[in-house]
Amino acid sequence: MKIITLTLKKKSQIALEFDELIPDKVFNWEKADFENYQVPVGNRRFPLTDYFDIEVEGDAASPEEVKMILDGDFGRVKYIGCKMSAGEIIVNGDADLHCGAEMKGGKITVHGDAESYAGREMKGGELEIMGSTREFCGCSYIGDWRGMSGGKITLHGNAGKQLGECLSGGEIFVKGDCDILAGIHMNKGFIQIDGDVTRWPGGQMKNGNILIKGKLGILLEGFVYDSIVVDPEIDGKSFSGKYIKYNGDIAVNGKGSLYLNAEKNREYL
Amino acid sequence: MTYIEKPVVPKVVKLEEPTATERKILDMMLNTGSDIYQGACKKRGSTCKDEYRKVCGVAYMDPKDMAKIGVSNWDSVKVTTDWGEVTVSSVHSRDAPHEGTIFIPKGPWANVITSHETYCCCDPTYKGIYCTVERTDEPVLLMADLMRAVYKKYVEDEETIPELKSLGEMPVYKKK
Amino acid sequence: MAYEPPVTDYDEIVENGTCAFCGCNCDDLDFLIKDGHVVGVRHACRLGASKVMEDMDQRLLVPMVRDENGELQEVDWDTALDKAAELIAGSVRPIFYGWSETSIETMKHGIHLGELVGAVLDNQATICHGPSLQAVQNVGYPVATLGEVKNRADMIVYTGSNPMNSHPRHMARYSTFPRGWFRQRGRFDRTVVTMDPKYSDTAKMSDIWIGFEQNGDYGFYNAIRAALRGKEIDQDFVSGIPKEDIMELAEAMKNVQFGALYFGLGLTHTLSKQRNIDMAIEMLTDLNKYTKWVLTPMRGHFNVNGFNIFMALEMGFPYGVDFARGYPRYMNGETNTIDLLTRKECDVFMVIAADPGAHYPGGAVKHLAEIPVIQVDIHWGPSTEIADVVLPGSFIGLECAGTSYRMDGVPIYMKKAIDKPETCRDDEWIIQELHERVKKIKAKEAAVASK
Amino acid sequence: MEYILKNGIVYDPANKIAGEKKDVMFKDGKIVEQVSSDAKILDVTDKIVMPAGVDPHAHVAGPKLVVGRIYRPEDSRKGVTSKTDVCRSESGFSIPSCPATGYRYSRMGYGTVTEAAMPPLEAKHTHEEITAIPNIDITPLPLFGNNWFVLQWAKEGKIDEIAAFVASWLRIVKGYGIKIVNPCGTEAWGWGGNVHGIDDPVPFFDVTAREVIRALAQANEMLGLPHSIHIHPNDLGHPGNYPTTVNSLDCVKDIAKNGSKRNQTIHLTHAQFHSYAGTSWRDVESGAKEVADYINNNKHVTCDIGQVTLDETTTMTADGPMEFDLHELNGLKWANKDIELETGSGIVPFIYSGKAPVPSFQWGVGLELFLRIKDPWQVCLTTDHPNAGPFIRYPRIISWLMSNERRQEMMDNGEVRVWSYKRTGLGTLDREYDFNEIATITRASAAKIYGYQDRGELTPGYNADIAVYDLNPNDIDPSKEPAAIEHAFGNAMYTIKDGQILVKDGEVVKVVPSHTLWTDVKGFEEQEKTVMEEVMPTFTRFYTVKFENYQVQDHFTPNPTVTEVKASK
Repeated sequence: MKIITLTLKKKSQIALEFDELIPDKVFNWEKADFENYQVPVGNRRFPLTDYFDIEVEGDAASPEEVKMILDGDFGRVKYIGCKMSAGEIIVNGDADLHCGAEMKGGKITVHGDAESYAGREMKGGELEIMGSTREFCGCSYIGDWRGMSGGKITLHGNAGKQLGECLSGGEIFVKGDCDILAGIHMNKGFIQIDGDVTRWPGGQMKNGNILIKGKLGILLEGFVYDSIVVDPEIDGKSFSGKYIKYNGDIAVNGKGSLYLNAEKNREYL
Repeated sequence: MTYIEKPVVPKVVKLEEPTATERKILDMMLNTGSDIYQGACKKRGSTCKDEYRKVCGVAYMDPKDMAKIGVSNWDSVKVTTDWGEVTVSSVHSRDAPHEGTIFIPKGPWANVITSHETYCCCDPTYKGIYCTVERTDEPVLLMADLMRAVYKKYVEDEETIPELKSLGEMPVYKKK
Repeated sequence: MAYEPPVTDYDEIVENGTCAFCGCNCDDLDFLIKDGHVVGVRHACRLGASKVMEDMDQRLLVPMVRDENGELQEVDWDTALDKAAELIAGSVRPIFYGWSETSIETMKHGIHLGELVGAVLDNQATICHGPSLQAVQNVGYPVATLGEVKNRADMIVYTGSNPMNSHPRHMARYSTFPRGWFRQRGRFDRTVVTMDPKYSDTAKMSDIWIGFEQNGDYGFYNAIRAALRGKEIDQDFVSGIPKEDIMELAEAMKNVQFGALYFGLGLTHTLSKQRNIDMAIEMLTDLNKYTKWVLTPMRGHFNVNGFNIFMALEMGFPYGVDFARGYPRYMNGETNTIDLLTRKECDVFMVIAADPGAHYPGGAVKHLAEIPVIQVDIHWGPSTEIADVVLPGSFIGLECAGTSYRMDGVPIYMKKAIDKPETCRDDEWIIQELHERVKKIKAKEAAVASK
Repeated sequence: MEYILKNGIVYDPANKIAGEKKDVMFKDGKIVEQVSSDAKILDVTDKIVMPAGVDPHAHVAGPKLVVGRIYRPEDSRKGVTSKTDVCRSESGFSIPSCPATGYRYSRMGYGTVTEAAMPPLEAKHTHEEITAIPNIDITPLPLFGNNWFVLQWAKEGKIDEIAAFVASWLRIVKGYGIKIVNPCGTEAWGWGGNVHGIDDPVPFFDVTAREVIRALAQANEMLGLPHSIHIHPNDLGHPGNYPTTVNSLDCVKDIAKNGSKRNQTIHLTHAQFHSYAGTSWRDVESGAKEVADYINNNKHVTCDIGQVTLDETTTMTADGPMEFDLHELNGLKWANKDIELETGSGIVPFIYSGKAPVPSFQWGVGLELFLRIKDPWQVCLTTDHPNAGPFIRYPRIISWLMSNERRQEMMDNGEVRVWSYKRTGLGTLDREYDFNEIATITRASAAKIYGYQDRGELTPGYNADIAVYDLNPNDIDPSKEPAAIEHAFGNAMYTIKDGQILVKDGEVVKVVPSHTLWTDVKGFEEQEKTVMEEVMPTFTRFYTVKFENYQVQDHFTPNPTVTEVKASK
């Protein structure tokens, strides 16, 4: 096991880009390699040591054996764990844009908040965010109709707008509240939201499942009432309680399902 | 040569409004956007002049809303949002009735109070912002004075801004 | 507004000039010229005419640099260009913003400069129709040139757009009023619908006004689509519109021969931003199962579409292209001007033919007040108040020729009619000159580094 | 500057040189017979030397392309590279950016490509893109098949007017020849419709595709343009469309050729999409045999194939209704672009997956056509880039054509589905192309079809446009080594353009501006003047630009190569 610890000593106002510092690429790096490494910042590269104290302990023969610990406010460090396929990254603070984007395996834990695009185009692995995230969590690249296709995102705080846009697989679990258009254009996969939702979940969804335990603001006209279900089972998971099930979005001939907690959304009954 | 001194605005003389009660502050929805007077003045390049203040530094309001806070055409109102506050002139909207919303043409005055939130869509939220509107006695600033007072880029001591001499209606720079 | 008699005292008329105002790019302007100055203009709308008959009091005529007291001081061209080049060469996260009111020829030099230093190149789409382009990227782009609409359309829909204020000749020259090949009676052969929360000047002259509630766009279009699929609407009112009206409108739109939908910033600036347009485009695609419908975004500047086209043909992405890593990168929310400014990442800002001081939200302008700003423009404006280097350009389509793209993508070569003021320079020359100077600085740096 | 390409094995079909070891010399950008002793020697011993490639049909520049790039950032992202000392950044896979287009053609040893659909109203845009594409000369073909003036005159049989109009318009928009796309069908799409077959009249104009094709062919031969009419017939991609294709070709059979170099009077483009039998996608069968038989028996026809490459690509064509049908089929984002009084177009992303029956079938039909058309001078290699696949796949197609073994392997191991041989005749064909035939279908035949008098051959006086591939034809068995063939044709050892070395060992080493090829008709001035008098009132009323601003000003073609044609009537 190799433990790489980066401790922030100076925060850059211009974001650092960490796409080259993933377990897949650094598993065989020694401390000196990190000290010689220049990190992209804007249109330049500056020594990593300008920003971090670096500790490397142990050895790794493959990315699986790497644990990267990022201590401090990483709110200006983009692309943490981007495209990683194995190993573990723990961020003890906030993370900037594209945290866990395109990741294929391994695990990322963010103990603070994550900026937008967390888990964009994720294909596998696990992304756990203890705080909140902003827009486009678990989304696709702009223009692509194939979004996140595997893995799991767990969000302990709140989600911003357009959560799971174009979701094509995998699972997103939000423990807090969620803003507009969760699961927009989704074609597969599962979104569970424990908190309240402002409006329009599942806009233009073609398929997949959305379950909302909290209160919903505005429902789209594209959703057609199906039935009241008690203790539904979705994607192999069972949920207790009474839910209103809708199908939609019929605007796109969608066959998705939207489950709405009946107790909290009596006006829809 | 200028075409207009200020936009032509309707004047609703008689206000039939049995339900209106006088209010100090109105909770409103703010929209901003282009307007033909604003566009013409901006692209002619007359932004330093009083004319620009008259076409951009205005809030088009429903006459009923104006009656509620007791303002008439060209009186000052203070508009406040989560993003800032600005003093503009209130005028009767030619698109009324639209009780509960105000329209400020895009320009430096509107900018102070619009939201820069893009929600990752690159575009700020210029429309549909909650605001409050109240009567004020403060004057509406000319463009150059407004830019100085709000952004303070070349001001040494911010405290002195209210006492500084107006930059006026013509460009100020040192000729060779 | 006093009556002004027609201008009769002029030396010559330059015909078929192109208007350098909105995305209509009307190319039928006649400039009346006397002693090398425009004394009158024919055919232009109020906006176009006001740009041509510019206010010389505020014309930028000389290069200027801020002195240590924060006052702009006239300098010679060399000093100003060197100062700007030095700032650009030394920057870590530069943004070159604007371009929509200059020529494609100028952009060509701009992209070379951007590639050289690793800048973000962005244009006004980022604060106007950026969401429209994102929607286009998500669901498609069924457009037609304006002449298709003029010749064929029997229904015109304006949504979130007020052409009577921002594109005054759009209805007159292209969509509503002109007599077309298949619409010989002009206005009488067409139904005009305006969808706007506001009873705008355009709504006032439409046959139908749909005043859906603020931020209700997405829900409204979703309901129309549901109705098109044959669903009986459940709610009595959707976004403030009675369900009967929605059903009726959906039916009417299905039964036209050729429909055209024009959308504006009313859709891009509200709550669900690009998704409003996303939904509107899909609604239009649905309608094509029954009859012909096309749409076009109402682009604001005469070359805002041109920049998107130019960047896409050069680099594959329409705007907000970031060269920082040596290759083009396009990521909404990351490589766009407003986000970079509000995140306070940008360290040098160059604005070409645009006015962020007048059009950015205060939160973004606040960062401009903290960093060096280079301005290339023709008029003194709010941006000049926060600019550190000012480079006076020339008026494309009047003082200088150049290529532009109309809102529907039709390219127009805007010709020159008069000479520019002697002390000004063409935008093309200014950017090329900056490129040369930055190249020299970079070469020197590289030479030092290699030693 | 003088050069000798020494000891290469030369394939120059136009000069009937098929694999001879000989030197090729050039000086000041032209092929010469002799050079002085100062000539620089490039040792290419036992390497394949051919004229630079000529692509007769691709979509590389213009408004459709840019709509594609604007609305498919996910495609642009795929091909992103960093800038180098020589090259700028590239982007795109199926719709590369302009600089990338030039570099990528150059790396394959190509020197000329046709931009196959230029809408006259937006010709300036096409020319701007051509200027932005380096290293490869470009021949734009303006669209005439749905032009309202042409439709009216075709109805009235006014061939003189059409000829004069074409002559004027080629000069006004700087185009090379006549392109026809879904004649009448694209106009019908103006109302959301289409025409079916060549005798289905279009609404309002009440004229048929047959009348339009014949009229334009007659006008083309009246003017004696270097290229023949270039047609994308009706019913593209519809099962059962091959009779329409054959009828379209046959309807101009009686029209006499008037062109000095070419043999044909009609060029059928992307024949693969037009060679389907059956009545629906359920019972679809290949019609390649029927189309190939017709071509084999009729010398007035040439074609290019539009071979499916089994990639995710972006389809784009002036055939607007076809693209909407395609969108209905695959549900992916639909772009459309109608051009007033002239044409339309549509764009839809498409995934040609070997795992799906239809793309497998189309793949088979394309190869079947290649193998059934006997005379390589009647066929050219294309993918109708980007419609059936991106042009960077040409080397792969070459490897398929040269190796029956590889084709059989693909069908056997499931790289393509059973429809590739069950619904086509591909399984029964074991023909393999040799290097000389490859040289013909990738350069010589296209150059002849276009009537080029300066390229496509290694004839003294011609442009020194030469490609060298790192293959020893005496040493390699293409049938057994498809991967080596693909690699070599994709990474030219040398690409020489106008005597300048642009590519060395697969890397672009030099970037030069491209030329625009267009045709200037002389001797028709009187007729042109008369026809313009007829055109102008309509133009002024129904176009939305002024005529002065419609024309392509000279500076949009900074490096023109003009073919002057003396109209013979």
